[in-house]
Amino acid sequence: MKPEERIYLGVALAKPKVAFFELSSCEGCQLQLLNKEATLLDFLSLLEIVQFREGMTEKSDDYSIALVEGSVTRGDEIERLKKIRQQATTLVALGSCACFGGVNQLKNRFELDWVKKEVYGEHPIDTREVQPLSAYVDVDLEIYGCPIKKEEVERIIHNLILGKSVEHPCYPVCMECKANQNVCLFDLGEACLGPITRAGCDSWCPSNRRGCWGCRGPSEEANVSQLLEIMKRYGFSEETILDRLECFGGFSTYVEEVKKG
Amino acid sequence: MDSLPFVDVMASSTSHVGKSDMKSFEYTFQAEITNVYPLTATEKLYQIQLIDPAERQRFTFKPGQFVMLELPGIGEAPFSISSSPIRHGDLELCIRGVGNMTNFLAKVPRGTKVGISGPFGTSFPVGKMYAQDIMLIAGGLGLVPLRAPIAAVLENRSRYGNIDIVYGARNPAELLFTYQYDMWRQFDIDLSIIVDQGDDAWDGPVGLITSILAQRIAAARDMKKNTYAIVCGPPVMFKFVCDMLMKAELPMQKIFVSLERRMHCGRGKCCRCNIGSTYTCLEGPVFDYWTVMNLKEAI
Amino acid sequence: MIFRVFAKEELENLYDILAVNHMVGAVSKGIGTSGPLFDFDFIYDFKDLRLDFSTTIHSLKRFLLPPVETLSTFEMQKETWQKHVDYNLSKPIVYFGLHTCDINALNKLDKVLWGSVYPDPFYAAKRKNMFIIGSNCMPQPFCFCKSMGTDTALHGFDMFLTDIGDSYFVEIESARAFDCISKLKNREPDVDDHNLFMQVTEAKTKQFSCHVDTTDLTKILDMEFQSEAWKGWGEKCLSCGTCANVCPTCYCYGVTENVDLDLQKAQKIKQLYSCNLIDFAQVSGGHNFRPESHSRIKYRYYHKHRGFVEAFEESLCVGCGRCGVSCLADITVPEVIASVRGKEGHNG
Amino acid sequence: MKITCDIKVNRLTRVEGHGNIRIKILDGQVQEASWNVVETPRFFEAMLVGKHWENAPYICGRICGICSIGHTLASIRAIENAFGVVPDKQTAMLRLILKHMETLQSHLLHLYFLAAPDFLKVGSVLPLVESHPEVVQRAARMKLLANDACDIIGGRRLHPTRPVVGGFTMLPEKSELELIKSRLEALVPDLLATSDLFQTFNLPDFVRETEFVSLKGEDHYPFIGGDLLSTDGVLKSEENYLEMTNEYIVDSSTSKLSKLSRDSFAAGALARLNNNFSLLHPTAREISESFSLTPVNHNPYMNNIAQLVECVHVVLDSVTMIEELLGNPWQEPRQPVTARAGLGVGAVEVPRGILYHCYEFDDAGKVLNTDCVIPTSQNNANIHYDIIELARQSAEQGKSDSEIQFLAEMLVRAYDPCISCSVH
Ligand SMILES: Cc1cc2nc3c(=O)[nH]c(=O)nc-3n(C[C@H](O)[C@H](O)[C@H](O)COP(=O)(O)OP(=O)(O)OC[C@H]3O[C@@H](n4cnc5c(N)ncnc54)[C@H](O)[C@@H]3O)c2cc1C
Ligand code: SF4
Ligand code: SF4
Ligand code: SF4
Repeated sequence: MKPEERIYLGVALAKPKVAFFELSSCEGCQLQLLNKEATLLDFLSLLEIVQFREGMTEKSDDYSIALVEGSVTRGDEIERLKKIRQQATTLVALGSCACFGGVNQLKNRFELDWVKKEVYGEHPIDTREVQPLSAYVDVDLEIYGCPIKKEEVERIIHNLILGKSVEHPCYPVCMECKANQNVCLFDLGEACLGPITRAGCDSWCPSNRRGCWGCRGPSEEANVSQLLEIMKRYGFSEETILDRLECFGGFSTYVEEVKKG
Repeated sequence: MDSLPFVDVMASSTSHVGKSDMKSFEYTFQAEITNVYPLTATEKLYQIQLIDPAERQRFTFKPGQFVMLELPGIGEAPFSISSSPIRHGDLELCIRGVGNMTNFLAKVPRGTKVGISGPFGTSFPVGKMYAQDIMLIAGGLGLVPLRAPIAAVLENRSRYGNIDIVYGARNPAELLFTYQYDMWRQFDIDLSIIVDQGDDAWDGPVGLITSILAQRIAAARDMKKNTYAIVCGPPVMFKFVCDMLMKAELPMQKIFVSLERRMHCGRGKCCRCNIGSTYTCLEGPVFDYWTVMNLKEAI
Repeated sequence: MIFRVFAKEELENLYDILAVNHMVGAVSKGIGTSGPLFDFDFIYDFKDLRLDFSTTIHSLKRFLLPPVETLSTFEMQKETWQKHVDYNLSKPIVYFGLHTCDINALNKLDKVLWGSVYPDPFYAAKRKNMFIIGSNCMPQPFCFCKSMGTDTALHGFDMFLTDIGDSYFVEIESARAFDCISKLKNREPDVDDHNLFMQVTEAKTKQFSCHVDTTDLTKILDMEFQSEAWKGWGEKCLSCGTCANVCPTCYCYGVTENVDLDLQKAQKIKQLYSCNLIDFAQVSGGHNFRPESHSRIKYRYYHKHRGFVEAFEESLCVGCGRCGVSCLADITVPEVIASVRGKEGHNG
Repeated sequence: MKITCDIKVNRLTRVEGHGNIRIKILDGQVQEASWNVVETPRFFEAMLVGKHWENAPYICGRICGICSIGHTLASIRAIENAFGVVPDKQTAMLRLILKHMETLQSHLLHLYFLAAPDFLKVGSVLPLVESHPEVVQRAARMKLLANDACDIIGGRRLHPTRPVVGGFTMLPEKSELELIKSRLEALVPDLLATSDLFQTFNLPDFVRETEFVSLKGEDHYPFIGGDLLSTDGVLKSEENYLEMTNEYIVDSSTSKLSKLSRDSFAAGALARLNNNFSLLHPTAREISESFSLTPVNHNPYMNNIAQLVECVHVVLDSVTMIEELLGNPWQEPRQPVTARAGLGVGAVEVPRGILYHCYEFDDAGKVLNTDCVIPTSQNNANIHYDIIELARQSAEQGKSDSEIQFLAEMLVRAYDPCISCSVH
């Protein structure tokens, strides 16, 4: 691709070199980026992709933005991550696995030895407690979601290139859910974490009549204790509440509290 | 019945400057950044000129009013006009880079086209202040909105009594418009400056603005009868300064403050600047102190 | 005001006369855990039209103040740019069956969005192109429109239908509505009709079970600015914005600007906001004028029940009860106001 | 000429997940040839233990980002089988269309973005944007439709929101389905153009006899549930999937491996086609024949063509099903579900082959045990033996090391392996 200069309001925009990496994950978040058929080409023209194992053979270690998907579950991943941190000016945690541990962290509910045995029997296997990227390196930007919302990534990366500040909505999913004119799932007898989960997904799940499971983690100053009371009032068991709260790892601190009672 | 007649609300409106006119709502004057002067590490002075000469001439404002400055696709935000009203659509804005739009603005080159809408809001009633003493009290960036009334007063210096500027900043490096201080003094203005923390080169007073204000009040003529005060600065400063002025028996209606709130429209619609349902953008930003006392949460 | 009466069978004719236009009315959204659910939506068939609906989940707001609306677009050129403004003028829409609270809500919105300086053309454009047919309703357990003086609508509609048994009693407010009615089999109301009409109104008045004491409310809100009651509500509030979203009169918003990926176009977009959201009054640099939940919830009541009254001599709340119904934390206007007055509230 | 070469490919690109190829030839003798999976395991089977059944499709759908719909449907089917829930016709059809659309988008992704660069001798699809814009646009157009259809039926193309045990949380608007149908019909020329494009590619001429395992179709080319069949004649019922997969563990790989009648077997598009050729839509069959692809074909590179053939099949089959759905009024989207103790297996053909989910529940409907067998883990052993054979044949033919590496990489890619999902 030609490195023609792009200028916006007189400010020359860099065409940053971007690399994608994945640790332990389903690679769905990267796929979401390829799933942007309508705007894929425009989006690609903003960047110079130097490493994207899932999509291309060439690779270079000269990059400034690193988008890292997945959580850390093995020693060699910590090393890789640290190397990436050294090279990248901006390290972006892509998706809930990278931000909070994602569904992967559900295994942390058990003793590691039991987990290994359950799946691999006596066969030795290397794994450790699941952690988000931020447990090992500084993360400059988090992009939430399981999966990430492609429109949002597009906007965030674009803003990064434009030099605009990147801000996440501070409010919870309910705001978007109402804007979408949905019937509240509580009125339909379903539990929902919308009132405490950070918006930005355009109420993806409630708009499809499925309660929010909190994949984007807590909204700012989420009133979790009040939601727990509400859930109980609506007759949802502690198990139902916990299932949702602990699913993606974003609410881990609250889960501890609920479990303590 | 046939389909209902379609009403085009805009059909009858022609010009865009009238206040009650629909078209003024989203109208922006196209303007050009003609010059940029860095003042401190974070603030720059932008000279901005409306491009269309007719519009430039027609653009009038009163000291204390603000405009919305728009960088298309980046953001729009309110800024006090910091230049003399007689210069019409040749504006100076002093802007601190703090967020999305202001930081981008700091990067754009001279000649960039920006959007200006306004002027909006109330103003300092400098016309009412003839023959009176004026005490302008500013903290930090608060000097910016005061620069317009200062300029207006200087245009007619002889009509006013004593003029005091009391200005406090965190440190000497953050002082704004240092190049103008001599000029102001030449116009027989008492300029007192105080910083929270001095540096090697600083030989002026160090401390809180209230300490220097106390001296100026002590030096003033009969405050009750002869003085107007204009106050602008960070929220914490207001309370102390206004309390002192009240103690000096300055009537509340003669104390003017300029308040800051979040704003997205400047036109009394977005509600973000509301205090109660008082719109800071319409009924402010300049309020007299009596009104402010009646606004819960204002200060 | 002109009054007429027409038989119920004529309703379909009225529908047909108007059906060349877009038509909006209350449609069923299924059955929820607490009963049938309704919401305003486009109607394409007379069979879907309901006049016997209870308060809709959302108000009519989205047709006038869409949750997201483009205010202007920019065409970026080499050295400069052009701004284009489209007021999103839509075709006229017939609104069928609005209750008095919703009609009054529009009248109130008119005052700020249309009647004051800088009338909002985006709102006005849609507002002017409405044809409104009101219909009478029976109060739900959460309705307190009577307390807010919005249980009747004096203006703000083209015609208003009251169900008086076999017929509709029609109040006609506009010439175009009069034209419509003239095309139906109709008659002048007689004394019996008047009596029936008054009976319906009386029955409605009797059914209210939810009240708000608005006596001296503006003063009391000022006096009780520091009331502990606010703290309690603040603890409950989820800061989720649901109340403002369903409210027919909440209109505040935020603005964001976007640049297209190809840098050729940019947009300025308005998004309805809510004063309960954490960053509502936050300014850059991080200072937040209302950091605590209770200060924000208090502000919502100050705007509706005090500030607006000062400005326009009437409250911004029409007592539809929607905010209380949809608030998961059960924060309702009657209870909040009662608590600030130091009383127990009762709601539904 | 006796060749000597030492090929190490760490973290093979343009495949989903992490795997290494190693080939070492000394004086024409293969010293070492292997395919190893180094993906980090995530332990889904352990995660689920003790969880309420409702969690299973939600969590297990996240085993894989490419075939999350397939995983969700397999999980749902396993639970429904355990609880004795039989999906009604409407649900079954909608699920199959959803499945078809995932197959379509996954196959297209593989054919155009991952495999085509090999044939056109470039490193990724990016250079093709400039050199073959119409090809890239066509790919994007087709994928867009497949993804849009997944959104409309499944709520979301990735980690779908609407499919649940008992049916769907909500149904698409008929008008939306109508639109999908007409867009699918309009897609046929693009499919034919894809076929023409692949006709111009030279598929490596490599054959290694192996066994092919897939679902057995009754009257429909099979995708969801049914008996299990192999080209060596093994036939098992869905519940007895373990007798079909025979998983075992080796040191060199974090993925488990499988075997049946021989050392290894293959699953995937080619396996499905080899087992169910006669059930393909006639147009799809014609295209298959035009590539001389008829059962039983033992060239693994032909999997690419089998995918292409399946694209044609799923598009035409979806059109027929949508027509039928449109002709009937919508039924309730979801039937009630009552949990009970028991074991359930769900076998679903995902793009890369047959996928099994198996759960055991207690009477409260809590998960006691989980087992998921993923197609790529079934294929891994077969890939490994293919690599050995490829090394042997190449050494014999005296190929250069860059050529061998290229063929080996292309071979692995032909399986369209989904490694992260094979290690789960
Ligand atoms: C009447 C008035 C006059 C002002 N005059 C000046 C001035 O002369 N010089 C100067 O440097 N600053 C002034 N400000 C503050 C200035 O508006 C903010 O610094 C600016 O909005 C920050 O915008 P941003 O996009 O960089 O910040 P972000 O933090 O990215 O803010 C996003 C948006 O929030 C709103 N917002 C955030 N902070 C403020 C704020 N403090 N006031 C109002 N809206 C805000 C704006 O709409 C802004 O576009 C004034 C504010 C008001 C209300
Ligand atoms: S469905 Fe969920 S997100 Fe939507 S309003 Fe209800 S609680 Fe909030
Ligand atoms: S609704 Fe909740 S679970 Fe669904 S995408 Fe949004 S944040 Fe994630
Ligand atoms: S505040 Fe509540 S009761 Fe009042 S108008 Fe709004 S939604 Fe209705």
